[in-house]
Amino acid sequence: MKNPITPAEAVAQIPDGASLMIGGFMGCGTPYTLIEALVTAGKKNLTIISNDNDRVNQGIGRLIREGCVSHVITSHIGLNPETQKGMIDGTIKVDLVPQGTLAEQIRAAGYGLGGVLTKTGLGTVAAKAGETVHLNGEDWIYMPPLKADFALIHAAQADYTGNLTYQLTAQNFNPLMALAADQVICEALEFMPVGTISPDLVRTPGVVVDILVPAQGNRPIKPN
Amino acid sequence: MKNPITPAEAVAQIPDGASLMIGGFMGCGTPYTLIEALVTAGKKNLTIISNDNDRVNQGIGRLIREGCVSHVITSHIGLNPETQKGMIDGTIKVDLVPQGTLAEQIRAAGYGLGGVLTKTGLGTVAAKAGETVHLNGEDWIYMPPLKADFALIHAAQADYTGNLTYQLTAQNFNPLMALAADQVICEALEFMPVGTISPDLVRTPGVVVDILVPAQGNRPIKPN
Amino acid sequence: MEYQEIIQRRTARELRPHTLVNLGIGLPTGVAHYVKHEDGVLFQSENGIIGMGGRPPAGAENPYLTDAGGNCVTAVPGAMSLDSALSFGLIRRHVDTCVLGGLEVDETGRLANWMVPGKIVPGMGGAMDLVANAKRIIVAMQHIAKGQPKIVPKCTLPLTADRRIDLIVTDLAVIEPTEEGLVLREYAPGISVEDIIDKTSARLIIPDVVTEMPIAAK
Amino acid sequence: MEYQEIIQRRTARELRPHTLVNLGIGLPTGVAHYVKHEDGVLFQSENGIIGMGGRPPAGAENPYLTDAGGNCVTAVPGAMSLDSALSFGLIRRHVDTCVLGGLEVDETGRLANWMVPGKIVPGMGGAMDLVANAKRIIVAMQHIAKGQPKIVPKCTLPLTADRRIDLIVTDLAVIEPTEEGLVLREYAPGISVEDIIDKTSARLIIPDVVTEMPIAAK
Repeated sequence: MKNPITPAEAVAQIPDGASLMIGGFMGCGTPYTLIEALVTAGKKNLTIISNDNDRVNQGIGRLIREGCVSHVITSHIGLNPETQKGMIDGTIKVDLVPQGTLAEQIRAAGYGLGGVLTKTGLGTVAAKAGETVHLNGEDWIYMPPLKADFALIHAAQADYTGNLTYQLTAQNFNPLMALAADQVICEALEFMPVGTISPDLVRTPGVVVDILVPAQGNRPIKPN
Repeated sequence: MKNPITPAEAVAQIPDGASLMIGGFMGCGTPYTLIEALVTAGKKNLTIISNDNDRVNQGIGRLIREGCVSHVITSHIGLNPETQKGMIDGTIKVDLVPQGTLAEQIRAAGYGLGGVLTKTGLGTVAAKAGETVHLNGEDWIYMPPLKADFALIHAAQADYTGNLTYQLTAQNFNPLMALAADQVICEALEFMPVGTISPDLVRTPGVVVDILVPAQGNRPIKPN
Repeated sequence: MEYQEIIQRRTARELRPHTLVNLGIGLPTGVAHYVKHEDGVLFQSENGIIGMGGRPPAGAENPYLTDAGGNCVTAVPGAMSLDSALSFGLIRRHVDTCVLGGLEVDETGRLANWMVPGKIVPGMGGAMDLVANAKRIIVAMQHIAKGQPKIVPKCTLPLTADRRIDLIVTDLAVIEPTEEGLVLREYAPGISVEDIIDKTSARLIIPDVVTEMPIAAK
Repeated sequence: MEYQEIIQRRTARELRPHTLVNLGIGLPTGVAHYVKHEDGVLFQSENGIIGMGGRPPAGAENPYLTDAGGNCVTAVPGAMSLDSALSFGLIRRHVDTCVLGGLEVDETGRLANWMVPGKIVPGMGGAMDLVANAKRIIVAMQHIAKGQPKIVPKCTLPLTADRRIDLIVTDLAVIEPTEEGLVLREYAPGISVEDIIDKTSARLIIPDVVTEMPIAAK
């Protein structure tokens, strides 16, 4: 059994300078509650691995605005000019990765595989981030597995062993990240007794989830 | 809309000599109905890609018994001495692949990726089936993507667009194979009106399923 | 007719019944308005849904059902949710047609649409996966931006993929990139072939037959 | 006590609470009988379930819920179903302990358990993935088979993985493969250290303290 703890208690375990995977896609399935706790705790120098940087001062954008982040690995920062500015000014290191490749790099780490072989990015500047290899008679871009110290994810339901369900487009990177980090912290909208979620609905097994936190909702939290 | 057709009509599209992925794990989630239709149609010289060869004269074992198969790519034939005998006698070509690698090879084909990089099999005879590559500072066995002409799968429920659900351990290789073959033939235990299966329960999207067939059940079919 | 509507109406005719289609954010998203439900085109949104529908009525928005821009959408009957790995598995192997905007398309049919070095660095998002892998790529864009032709001899911006895209649909023309070069196929109503040549800095191949764009409702 | 029960009881004590454990088909499967529910050990079966329970009562078998041998099982509260890709993702990275049978274990701790060339070719199934990747590998087997020692100087059969396994539990002894070699840790009740040395063709390191196997219920 994992008794849910407060967001503040959960993020207290995260040191400055840690690498964090954060689930969600443009704010959908984003762990808003945990992000706000990171801001409140004044974390610094974080590396954030995520699909995008959300909008200015919203979701992951909160971490950018509050100066918590020194390095971002992501596929899209188009709706967050603050990250773009940080990239151009050199205050934030930004690694841009094609979205499908990013998903597979995270999966490879979580699944114990050696990395990704993809056609995506061949003949473009994205190829420089990886290594071009010739296998099975074809060229592929090889990208290594991507892991993190912590994964911060958002689930629709959790049982008290940490089994998780997601809803609709709030799945996205959450189940992949849950397997790819040393410590997994999950905020859930609803807590269910063990045995009441159908085994066919669980998408993340409780054995990989370390800490459960009640989510304050599934919408952006307004900064104080 | 895909109107279900008879098993005989479905397998009529499969020529002798075709490569077939067949879902199921030791008879669980096995398309028994389609297999019996292959036997009845007297198919020859098939290549079968599957987790195992089931038991003698049962499930995939029916195809072995009836002489439909010339080549097997699988992880386990321990409970089917007829396949083992065929392997030793040279009447059936048998490629044995570690189960997790087989799953990822099929997934790689279905997901448009260049293959699998795994530690499994390093330093064993299984390494000879692949290529040992050095990437990201480590040795990995590389195995190429594995596709097939047809996938024969079994689902618990289908809607009439071909969206599929599986139950419990009957999932196994079925959703992976559904993405990795040129033509996908699915037998389903139950047919549902479109829109009545929750989007979160569907595991295989209907767009990849070509043919639907009503399953005669989910237990071994006794030969006549 | 507004330029967006011309492009969207014409692009809609390219979508094949009962196939999976991915529409990029912005102008391409609007293509869905001109696709009839009975054609059975299924829209995939790379953030994790097959069977994306239009905007929900006010008050019926659910934060767990969004498009790739984070805006609330609906699901059609027969929809399916996906994680990002499966979503891009489908993109690399199973998406039939992808419609995206463009910054530049050149005479070899190469597309640049994801960054302007030193100026705009949005990131490629899913665009590189889509353009490198989807079966058919349609670039839906204005013919001219800020007075400058977007169909150019050679892309000056970083490429999205080293792949010849399949069709360019603009407010002035439909152009097909081929091995021989860019072939003009259609002109918009009221636009002459000379107008198009004039507003295209790339060399265009003009075949004997160039037809008027069919942009009425099907 | 039957030899199986000795091995199963002793092995059960090695499973850590609240971890994921994979039990091989055959003798290792029976280890589950000696694990208390309140320890929270979760059994994974590679065919696609976490939280596998025991056999169902007669009449309550469901063909959609089986173990890796195709036999009907039950699910404990909090179980989860998996496809084969996720199942082996967990095996490669998240399974804590795997218990398998063995044909041979040698002085370097290498295991051979999947084929006898020209005689038995069952295939490796999931064994190579498990032994190469799981955090902790316990080989649970009879000490002697058909009069021949199974703990040998060097494996003559094809290896399952090029990895030193973590513990050997037999009906006679508990032996820990280390960098220095095979260290005898425990003897079964009524068995002498000399008996064990006699029935082991590999060289054994005998430390000052060798204890009796604790095989009573915990």
